[in-house]
Formats: sequence, structure tokens, C-alpha cells
Amino acid sequence: MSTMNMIEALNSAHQIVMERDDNVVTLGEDVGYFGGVFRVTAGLQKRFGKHRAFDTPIAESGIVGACVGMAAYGLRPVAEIQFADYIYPAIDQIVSEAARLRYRSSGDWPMPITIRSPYGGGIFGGQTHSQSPEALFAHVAGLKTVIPSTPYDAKGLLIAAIEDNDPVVFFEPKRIYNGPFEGFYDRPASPWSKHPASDVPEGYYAIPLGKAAVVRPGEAVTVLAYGTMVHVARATAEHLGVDAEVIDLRTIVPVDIETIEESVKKTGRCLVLHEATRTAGFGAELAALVQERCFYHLEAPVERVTGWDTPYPHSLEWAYFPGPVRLGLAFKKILEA
Amino acid sequence: MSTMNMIEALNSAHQIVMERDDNVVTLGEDVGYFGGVFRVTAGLQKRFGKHRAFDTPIAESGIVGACVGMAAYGLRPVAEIQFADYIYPAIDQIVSEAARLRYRSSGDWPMPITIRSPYGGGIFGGQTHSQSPEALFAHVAGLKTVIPSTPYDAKGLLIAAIEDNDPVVFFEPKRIYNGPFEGFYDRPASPWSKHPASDVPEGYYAIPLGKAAVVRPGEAVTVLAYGTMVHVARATAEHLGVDAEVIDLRTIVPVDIETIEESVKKTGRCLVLHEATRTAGFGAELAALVQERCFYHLEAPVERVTGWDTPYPHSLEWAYFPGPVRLGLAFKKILEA
Amino acid sequence: MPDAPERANRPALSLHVPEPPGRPGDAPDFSHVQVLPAGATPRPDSATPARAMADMVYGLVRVLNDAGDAVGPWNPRLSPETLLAMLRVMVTTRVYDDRMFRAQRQGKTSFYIKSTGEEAVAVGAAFAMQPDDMCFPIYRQQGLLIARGYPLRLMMNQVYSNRGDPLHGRQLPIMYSSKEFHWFSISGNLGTQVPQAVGWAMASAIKNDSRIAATWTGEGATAEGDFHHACTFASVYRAPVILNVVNNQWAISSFQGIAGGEQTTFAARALGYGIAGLRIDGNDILAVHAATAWAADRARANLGPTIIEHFTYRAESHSTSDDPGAYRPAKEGEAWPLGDPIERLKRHLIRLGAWDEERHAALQAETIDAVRAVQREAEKLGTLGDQTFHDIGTMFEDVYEQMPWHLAEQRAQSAAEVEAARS
Amino acid sequence: MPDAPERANRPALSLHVPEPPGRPGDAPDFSHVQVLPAGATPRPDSATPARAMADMVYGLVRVLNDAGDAVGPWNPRLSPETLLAMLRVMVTTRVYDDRMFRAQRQGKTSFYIKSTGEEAVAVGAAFAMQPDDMCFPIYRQQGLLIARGYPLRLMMNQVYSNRGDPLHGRQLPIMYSSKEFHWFSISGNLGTQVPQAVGWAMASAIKNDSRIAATWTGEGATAEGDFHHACTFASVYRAPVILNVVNNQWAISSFQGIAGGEQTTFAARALGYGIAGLRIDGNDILAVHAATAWAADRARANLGPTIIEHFTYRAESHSTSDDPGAYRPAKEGEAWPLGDPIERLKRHLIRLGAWDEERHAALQAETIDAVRAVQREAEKLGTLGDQTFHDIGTMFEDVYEQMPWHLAEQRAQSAAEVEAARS
Ligand SMILES: Cc1ncc(C[n+]2csc(CCOP(=O)(O)OP(=O)(O)O)c2C)c(N)n1
Ligand SMILES: Cc1ncc(C[n+]2csc(CCOP(=O)(O)OP(=O)(O)O)c2C)c(N)n1
Ligand SMILES: [Mg+2]
Ligand SMILES: [Mg+2]
Repeated sequence: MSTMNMIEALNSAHQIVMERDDNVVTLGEDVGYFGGVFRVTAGLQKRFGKHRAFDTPIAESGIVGACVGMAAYGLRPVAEIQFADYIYPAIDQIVSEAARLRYRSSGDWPMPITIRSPYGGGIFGGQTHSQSPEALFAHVAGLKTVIPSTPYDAKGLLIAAIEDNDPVVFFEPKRIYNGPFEGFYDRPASPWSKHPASDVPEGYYAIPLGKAAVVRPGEAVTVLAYGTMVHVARATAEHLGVDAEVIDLRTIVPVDIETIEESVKKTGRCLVLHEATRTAGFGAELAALVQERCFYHLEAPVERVTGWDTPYPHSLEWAYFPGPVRLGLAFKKILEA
Repeated sequence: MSTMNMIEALNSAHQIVMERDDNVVTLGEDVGYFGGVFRVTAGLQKRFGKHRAFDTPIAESGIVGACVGMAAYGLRPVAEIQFADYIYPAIDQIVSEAARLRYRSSGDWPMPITIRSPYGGGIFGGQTHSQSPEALFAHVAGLKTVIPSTPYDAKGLLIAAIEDNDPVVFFEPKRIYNGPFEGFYDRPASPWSKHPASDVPEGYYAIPLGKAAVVRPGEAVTVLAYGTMVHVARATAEHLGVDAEVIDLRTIVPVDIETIEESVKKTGRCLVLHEATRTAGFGAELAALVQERCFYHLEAPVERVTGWDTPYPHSLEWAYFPGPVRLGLAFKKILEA
Repeated sequence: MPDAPERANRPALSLHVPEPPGRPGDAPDFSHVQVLPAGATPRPDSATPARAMADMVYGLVRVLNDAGDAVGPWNPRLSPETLLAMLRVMVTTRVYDDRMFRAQRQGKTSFYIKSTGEEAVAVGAAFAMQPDDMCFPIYRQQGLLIARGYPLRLMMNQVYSNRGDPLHGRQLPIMYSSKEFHWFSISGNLGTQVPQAVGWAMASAIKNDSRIAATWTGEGATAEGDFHHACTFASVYRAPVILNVVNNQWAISSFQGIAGGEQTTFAARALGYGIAGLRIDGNDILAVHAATAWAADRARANLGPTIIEHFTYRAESHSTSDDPGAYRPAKEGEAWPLGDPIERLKRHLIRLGAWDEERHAALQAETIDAVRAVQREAEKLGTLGDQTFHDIGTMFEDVYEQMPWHLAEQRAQSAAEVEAARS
Repeated sequence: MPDAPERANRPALSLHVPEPPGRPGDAPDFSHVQVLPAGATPRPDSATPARAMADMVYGLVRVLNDAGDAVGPWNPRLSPETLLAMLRVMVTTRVYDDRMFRAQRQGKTSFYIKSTGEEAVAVGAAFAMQPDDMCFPIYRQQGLLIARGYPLRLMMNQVYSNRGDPLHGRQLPIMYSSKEFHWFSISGNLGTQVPQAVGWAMASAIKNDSRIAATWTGEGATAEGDFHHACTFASVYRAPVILNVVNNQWAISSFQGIAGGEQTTFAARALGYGIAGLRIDGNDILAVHAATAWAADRARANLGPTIIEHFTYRAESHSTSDDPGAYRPAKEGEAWPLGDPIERLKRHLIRLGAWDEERHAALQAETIDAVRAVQREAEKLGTLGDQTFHDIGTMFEDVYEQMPWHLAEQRAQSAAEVEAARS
């Protein structure tokens, strides 16, 4: 066991998988010599060589297109898209190609590709370093979408994602790379070392995709969250003394419906939480699923607490970001309903 | 008044707007001399000249990128993306640029761009001529998304879209270009000329964006649909004798929440219908909205009737397409709930 | 800073929109096509630095002259047996195309795309590459798949989306895929295969393998960003890949000028990336063979990629959904100055004394019979028209390696639907 | 078909990954940079067909020699007044950059990007274009905006996202936008502005206007598909646009070889599209001015686009988030063979007798004072650090022309939130 922050945990996942399987290669903008602008791939080039960890031209679609070809050859490419805000140019290769090739070829060309990308707000990154585009990928058959919330999970999920034989979009909540963020932007940040989930085994372990974790048991209301929002949910519930059951989805597609259903049927109330814009966000899917499956157990409508339907602003970030106040109001509303 | 099919109605919209406003230009693959592979832009080049209606290189992102520049100059570009399945390469220019420029520039650079694209299945077009990607655009702040279901609406909505000062993604249900399709693929198709909505004024009229139409009043259940599905809904309700109120959304963002709420509060049941894959589709947003706003009026969970979460298949199209049988089962379920 | 300008003193701008030399009603006009004589374009060594051979992108590699002789430095000196084998595949391809086109017209499938007039591009490459070199094709390289020995029967089963379709009816006709034959799944999204081929070639280099990749794109689709990504990555990593641009003059209704062909050649794209570029007569199978072999040698020697522009002509409609009569002169195909690839190889074989008109007619007749026979067999497994498909349950397979709960649920719903429809 | 290959007989492939000449700990090494002497590269007429001037993409247009003389055919022969005006803007830009960089370090804003060492690229262009020509810049052309007279005060207000920020705090610092100054909203998404500039230029041509467009991209971002779309569209429609590639040797941590600069120049991209290409000394403001004027003439004469590669060096970190010490030799900037653009223009002015060290020192001091004064004013309107922002309600404006119901609702929710936070 070591104490790791999320960056170190993700780095460790790379090191281990690349050591175990020399078909794993890592590529992306600045990921080679420099080790990535967030240092997630630090040291890989030195250890595994330039042909297994290398810089690419600045062309996200070229990166993913090359990954598709590499996967067809038999490699397991792990690509970094520097910020999720820059994944859009690559969407055609992800959606029309990587996601559909197994199907299109009736199994001949599986696509074991992992596309990692730092996502989400909370760092004053403005419109193009803050977005949460997970809903777009959730809509696409053939893709899995994974979002960890702790160093421990990040490592185990990334190993599972790289070993998965289907394409995985792996969004990393950059706000919590260095420490959990509980939404109180005006309080001092705490580092991961103070959090139990920073105890990370040095060796190999995998966390199965598609399994959520109940990170805080409760009886009054179920909160469905992922990424940074897991910490906001937990802290807000603590802070307000709400007996909320907080579920960290970890994988949004395929989502762990059993854990969700079990919890909502118990609490009778459900609140979904994400940073992304509300309309047609993944929260809509969660709300739709929950009301489809737990309708007769629900005592109030499923509430969505999300980012607003505007581009992500720079200076008004804390008015945009779904923090403890927004969540607190929603708790109040749903518990009084 | 003339009898027009949807293609003719869309063509008429172009003719009228280009005549009224010489800032309107039309561009896209094969749209110039040839008039578009579906002939929607037929005759425009001849009438308005090569500088106002022209072919482009095969580069969807280039097309939209050029439109952004043209809009910055002061033009109102109308771009055709040959099939919605080919819109993915253009997503960065649509999402990161067109959608956000008004905001980013505090109003200096509005983007009056219309991006038309034939979408949807039902023509044995296989994976790449059948998709319904509307949910991706619905998630993006700054975009409007419009989908007509009749020649009359197509013309009025397209005129409104072109005149709108914000970017509009305008999806045209290609299955019903030539005639309404009621989902009974094994019965003879009827042409638009047999349908009242093919009576289309020759002159100018606009249908406001953001307004739905109740196309069939009913008391037992509300059906929310758009595009081809409006006809499937109506026909299935007729056929099964279900007293369904069918709402044609026409604009999915901003959606006409008043009409929806009014109807669902009346019927107490709601079913949403679309061709796109289910997970994180626009149906999820509709289900989420309806349960948020009409929870205490709902007698059953909101049902989603959609395409399956697979790539769009070729031969098994009719097993994929949400047709009368799937809808019939859903009616049964929701009415018995 | 300069003062505010006097706009009146500046000239008025105007938009240039390229226009083809002829439109319906006009006589075909290929006077803009400079037909360099066979043998005239030099052959640099395949290790020549790209900059030193820049002129090649403006030349036109041709081996077969009008008389049917193979001349000049690019002559690959193939044996008559090989030439005949190539001829057979070209003839088979054309016959197959004809049969399938008709099958579509008969309602037996939804869609078809012919490669008529462009058979040399695909077949010539097949014979110059190793059979385990990897192909990332588009929809007009069926000749290559046939040359590699992929069974016509399977191709037809796919065209019909019938019970024997190896792709379970999931794909459009023509979008073949075969791992066994080193043939990547064809995409409907233009351009996507080009960076994929580069990625595959990079992987082969990463693994110190010896297999190279080749990819094909139409000239129209070179405008897609993916083409640029492919060229950039191929150049940066010196990927062992052959990037074929099939310039058949048309992209559905838009002529090659709309893709950028008015200002320079498509082979010239190579110059921008510092990679080797060849421009060749795509209707001359010997030129195709020689250029492919040259590029393959270069790639195998770790000298990186080559762009080959195959100058050819799309002799028929874009697809069964298209009518070229609406946008190009009626007999343009007949006026095409580089002739027909099958005719040209036939003439060469006759000239060599290895072939004659009678044998050719016999080959043609035999081929038609053989293809028809396969077709009858394929139709026994059904056609799209008569809806003899794979089980509906197969629709939910292969979306993921393991079926997640939501797809399993949907499969059950779909089965219930079938049940309900029956009753 | 050939038989199955004997793989053992084929050579093993290997992946080439470009590597810069030096890394931290190494001595800087620019021996690969061929510094052609000033005046050596010829000047074709601006109406020269692209193919006839292909060599220009391998040349290096330079006007200012080491001695500080302006020499050769590209000398734009500017008046000392103009030269001095350019010098002033360059100095202002550098001082402004310094102040804002420090402000970021002081917690007054989130982020900053300097243009140090590249001021000539932006400022030279400003003086060669008309003030109503349209710019589609990236984040390193602040010198151009300053040259056009956009108030420093507004730039600072934006950097601080304060109450005076014309963009309501919505954008990152440095992503300026001003319709009045014909300066398009800078995008965070690399490459997007390039086809936009082409579209604007096409629109100007459609309208028979006389205004042209110019755009800038880093060499790293030329790998994006958008660069290719821009070049293709510009070539096809002969759009009146100048496509500037600022090759400052680095794209964050990756050197220009990773973008394709190892195999050829970035100006050479022009050859692939049949458009004019110039490669110039980007640290020589006279070369920048002359090349821009040349390209503008060409565009105004309806002869289409020009790609200009500005060969320069990113003298400081990529941004406030970057530390170049981690990936390049420590003193690489000092070893850069093309010198510093301000120093070079200063030397030229001194050589002309129009300037001296004392006046330069005075200018420097004055500029610092002036910029500081503006800064103090700007800070009165707040900084990001002290969170003096626009009203929260403004966040919901300008998403659409008219606010739809769902945004109005969300605005109300947001107001309720503010209320709740207060209580
Ligand atoms: C991304 C994308 N955009 C548009 C299309 C529609 N489309 C199919 S074929 C075609 C023309 C392609 O022309 P070219 O590349 O020259 O190939 P050719 O058909 O001539 O062989 C077009 C526009 C597509 N399939 N994919
Ligand atoms: C689409 C996109 N991908 C990646 C990034 C992240 N990024 C910002 S600047 C940069 C390097 C750009 O280098 P270059 O184009 O050479 O410009 P320079 O910074 O050197 O001026 C990168 C990779 C981005 N902003 N946009
Ligand atoms: Mg073509
Ligand atoms: Mg750079």
C-alpha cells in the first residue's frame, strides 16, 4: 500500500498494465517525454520506450483513428485526450468507428481502446477546460463510459478499462486529481493523503466495470453521482445532516441498475447530480430509468441537480458549478415533497 | 396553395428565403448544380447563382467552419450535411464554435446558421444512412434542434430556422420525404398528396420554433413524438383504438413544455417515442421533465418506446425500428398500469 | 497604424466556384487532361528522398501504350501467367458488379456500388502486395478482395443480407469485412479508414513486424480531416503504409475540382507532408502494380509512406441511388482518354501472343456462368427482398463482448414483440 | 495471387518517433536550422502561379541582417515613423505580457499566455493589413490587437474577468473578442479559427467586398483537420485569406517535429493544395510586413490564399501552467539563431539614425509606467482573485438571442441559490 493521489494512481495503473502486456501502448499530446500536462503518463516513455509511450500531433481524431488501426492490429492503445473539451474533433472516430467495429464485423475486429480524458470543472478553466460531455458517449451503443472518484477506484477502473475488450471512454475528474473537493470552494482544500481511498495497493487489481459503490449508506434519499460530485454529495449530506444514501456510479454505461433500484426502493426518493448541462444530460437517463423502475416506490419526483444550460463560464464558475447550496435546496425540496 | 411533398416544401422554403434575403447562401456536398442527393436544393444554383448555392468539398467540419466565418461576416448560411450519420466530423465546429459564439463574444458574433440534415431510418440504409443523433445536439447549450413531420411544417419551420439568429440543427426525417410512414412497412406507402399537411402555401410563412402541435387529441395517454414517429403514433393509436393525445414536438430544444404539461396533466400517462437508441436519448430528457413536472398527475411511469441500444442494423431494420407492435405493447402496458 | 482605408480604392473580390468542363447536353471534353505518353515518367529509386522526387506528383506513370506494349522504366515485367491471372480477376469483378447491380434493380438488395472502369486500381494492388499485408479499403475495391480469394459466395450473401451473410445482415451490401483476408471492415463514413491504416502500420512497426498496410480513398474524400491526420501521422512516424487516392474524376455529382483538383494534383498533397508521391495511370494495371510494388518496397525499408494518385474514371453511376445523366455529359465515359483497364490489359496479352479475342470471349462467357452459378447458390440462402434474415436475437450480439443488462432486456422485449406480432 | 509470404525474408519494421535535438541537461542545439542570409530569398511577383514559386516554401524570407540593415527584394521600405510605431507596439506588448503574467502569479487571474519573442509576427501583420481586414487569431496575437488600438484597459479587464470585462467574465483571460476591431472571438479549441477565416473570406468574395481575412495557427495545431479543411476550401474557392502558421518550434512540450516539421517545412503544406506558400523569418518584422503585404495584394487581386510560415521561437513557457524546463534545454531561447524581434528592429532604427539606446530605455520605462497606470485602473474594477464579477444573472444571457423558458427557470433557481447562500 502507498498513499497516492489520483494522478499517481492512474500512473500506477499504466505502469502495471504496460508491464504485464506489451500490447498496451500509450499515446497523446504531450504524453511522451513530458508525461502529460497532468503528469498521468510520467515516466512511461523512459521505462517502456518511445515506441510504447509517445507524443502525437495535435489531432484528436488522428489519435483515435490511429488507435482504431492499432487495435485492429492487436494492440491495446490507451489514448489521452488532453481535455474532454477537445474530444469533439474525435467523435466521428469514436462513435462511427471504435464503437461499432465489433458489431460491423460480427466480432472480427474488437476494439480494446481506452480513451482517457480529464473532464469537469472547478479549476477556473473557462469554457474549454471544464466541460463534462459524458452524456454524448452514454448515448452511443458499443461504448462504455467510466468515471472514477478516488485514487483507489481510478487505478482499479483504469486497469479494468484497459483490459476490457471494448472501447472505453474514461473521464477523469481533474478537480480531484490532487485531493477530494467537497464543493466548498471557499474552504481550504484537503489532499488525498487525508482520505482513506488514497491507500492504493502498489500491485495489480481491477475493479469491474458496471458496478457502482454505495459510498454512504442512508435511508432518506438516494443520491446518484459520479466523479467530483460524489464528494460534493457526501459532504453536503454530512454537513446538512441529511440521511442520504450516496451511490458512486463509477461506470455510467452500462450503469449498475441493481444497486440503484435497490437503494431507491428503500429510500423512496432519488436525486441525480452532475456537472454537465442539464438538458439531455446523463441525469435525464438516470431520472428516466428510476421512474421507470421504481415508480411505485417514489414519494417525490426524481430531482436533477446539474450545471446550468449555458456554456461553462469563467469568472462565475461557482455560480455555475452544482455545489452544496444547490444540492442543499434540492435536498430540502425532495425531502419535503 | 400547392400540393407538395416534404422535399418540395423544403425547396420552397429555400427559394423564398433566398429571394427575400440575399445574405442567405446554401452550401454542402452535391447541393449546387445537382441540387442535393435528395433534391432539396434543386434549382437554387440556377436561380441564385453559383456564389449563393454551391457544392463543397467532402468535409463536414470544413462546411460548418466556413459557415461560422460566413455568419461572422453577416451572411445566413444554410448548410446541408448529406446524412445525419455524417454530422459527427462537424461536431466540434457546431458544439464548440457555432453554439457558443454569441455567448463567448457577449453578443458580438451571433451565429445565424442552419444545418439541415436528413436523418432517421426506415429506408434500409444500414448503419450509416439511418441514425438519429438529435440527443447529442439537444445537450448543447446555444443550439436549437428542430424536426418537422409534414411538408407544411417543414417549410414553415425551415423558414423560421433560417431567419432565427441562433444556430439551428434541422433534422429532416428522410423516411417521410415522399409520403407519411405509419410504421406498417408491409403495407403500401401513401404519398403526401393524400395528406392534408401537403397543402402548402406557395408564399412566405413561418412556424415559430419552440411550439409543439397537438396532432391528435385524446384523453387516455399523451404521446410525445417528432419526425416519422408522429405518424407511427397517430396511426397506431387509430389502429388500436387508443384514445391517445399525440403531440408533435417539432422543436426539441427549446421544447414546448407548456403543451406537454397541459396534456400529461390531463391524461395522467405519458409515452415518449423516438427512433434513436434509448440510453441517454432525447426520450430520457422528456421522461425526466414529465416526471419532474407532472409527478402527482402520473398514474404510471413514463414509458419510452425507442430504437434499441445497438448500431442501426441493415436487414433487421424492421425489428429495430420502433413500429406499431412495439408501440402497441407499450400502450397496453401503460394503460393497464 | 494605417488610417481607415478608402475601400473604393480596393478591387472588388469575387468567389471562384470550380465548374467541370462539361454538363449534361455538352460534348465530353477532356482537353484539360494531359495524357503523358507511356514510359515518359522516370522511375526514381524507391529510396529516393521525397523532396528529390517532387516532380513525380505532376507526372503520370504509364506502362501500357496505345499499341498495347509495356514500355519504360516502370514496366514491372510480369509473367504472362500473372498478367492472365490479373485479367481473370478484373473480368470476374466486372461481371460480379453487373450481376449485383441487376440484383439490386430486381429488388434483391437495397444498394450496390460498382467499380466499373476502376478494376485495375484494386486488382493491380492485390498482385503487388503480400496477401497478409493489411487493407483499409473503401467501397470500390471489391476487385482486391476477389483477387485475394475471398469467396464470391460470401460477398453475395452479404449483398443479400441473407442467412449466409458473415456479417449477420448488419452492414450495407458492399461494406465487406474479413479478418482472415486482412481486409478491414469498410466504413460508410468517408475518410475514416485512412488514419486507421496508418495506425495499423504504426502498430506493425511497433511490433517489428514486416507487414505493411495500404488504404484507399476517393479523391472527393481527401477533403476530410481524416486524410490530413493520416498524412501527418504517416509522415511523423514514417509509417509503413501506402495511401492510395483513387481520382475517378467524380464524387457523386461533384467533379474533382471541388475536391481541390483544379489547383494541383492529388498526388501533390504528398509534398506538403514531405512524403513520397506518385501520380499514375489508374487504368493501366501495370502502372498500378509497379507503383504499388515501389511503395511497398519503400515502406518495408522503413522509409515511410507513399501517396499514390490513381488517375482513373468512374465509368458508371456513383451507386444504385445515383443517375450521372443529371450532372455530367452523356458519353463522358467513352471519351475518357485513358481507356478501359480490361481492354488495355487484354490488348497487351494479345500483343504478347498469350491471348486472343476468342479466348477472351470464352473467358467472359465462362465467368458469367460461374458467377451466375454462385449467385443461384447464394440466393438459396435468401435475399433482402424475400427477407430471409438471421435471427432477430443476433441484432443484440457483438455490440459488446458481453451483453450488458440493458441489451439483454431489450432482446427480451424484442422477442416479445415478435411473439405479439405473430398473434 | 502470390503465395503465402515467407515473413522471415522481409525486413523488420520499426517505429520512428521524432526527437528534438536537445532535452533538459543538454546544450541548446540549433545546427539543424539553416539560417539563410537576409536578402537571399527572391521575391516573386505577387501574381506568380503557385507552382512556379514552389521553392519559396523551402526558402526563408529575411530583410534585416545581423548588422541591422534592411536588405534584399523583400525590403518593404517603411518610413522611420512606421518603424518606430511598430517598435512601440512591440514594446507595449512585451510589457503588457509581463505585467499580466505577474498578475496571474499574484493570484489576480487564472491563466495567462505570453507572446514573448513572437511580437513581430503579430505586429508586423497589423501594419501590413487594412484595419478593417478581418482577423481570426489564436492566443498569441495580442500584439495585433494592441496595434489596432484596442484599449489595453479592456484587455486587462478581461484578463481579470472583472466588472469591466466586455465579455462578462465568460471567457478565459487572453481569449479576446472585438467586432469593432475586426477581431474574431479567440477559441480554446485549436484550429477551429482557420476554416472560419476562410468562410469569412468567401463571404467577402460572395459580397464583392474588398476586405480580406487573415488567420493564425501554431505549427502544432496545423495537424488538426480544420487546418486541412481551411486549406482545401481556400484553394477550391480561391478565398482572399492569409493563412499564417506561427512555427515557434514548440507546442507545449512537443517540438515541431511531432507536428510534421522533421520531414518538410510548414510552408510546404501550401504545395499540396496548389496555393502560394512563403517561409519567412518571423523575428524580422520587416519580413513579416513584406510577406503579409504580398499575400494581401494577392488576395485582393482575386488570386487566392497564401500560407505564410513564420519561423520563430517561443521564448517563454507555453502558458502560466507550463514549465519548459521539464522538456527543453535550459538556455535554448538564448541560442535561438534568429534573435529577438524587438532587439532587431531597435538595431535597425539605430542604424538608420532614427533611434538610440537612451531613447529606447526611455521608451521602455515610459511604457512600463503607462501599462502600470492602466493596470491600476483596471484593478479598481476588480480581479478574478477578489471576485468582483458581473451579476450572476448575466450568466444566462447571450446563450440565445431570446432566453428560452428553461434558462429563465434556471436563472430564477440560481437567484434563489444566491439568496439561500446569504441566509
Ligand atoms: C463523412 C461522409 N460524408 C459524406 C458521405 C456521402 N458520400 C458517400 S460517397 C460520396 C462521394 C465520395 O466521392 P469519392 O471520395 O471521390 O469516392 P468515389 O465514390 O468517387 O469512389 C459521398 C459524398 C459519406 N459517406 N461520408
Ligand atoms: C483541439 C485542442 N486540442 C488540444 C488543445 C490543448 N493545447 C492548447 S495549446 C496546445 C499547443 C499548441 O501548440 P501550437 O499550435 O504550436 O501553438 P503555440 O502554443 O506554440 O503558439 C495544446 C495541445 C487545445 N487547446 N485544443
Ligand atoms: Mg471520386
Ligand atoms: Mg508552436
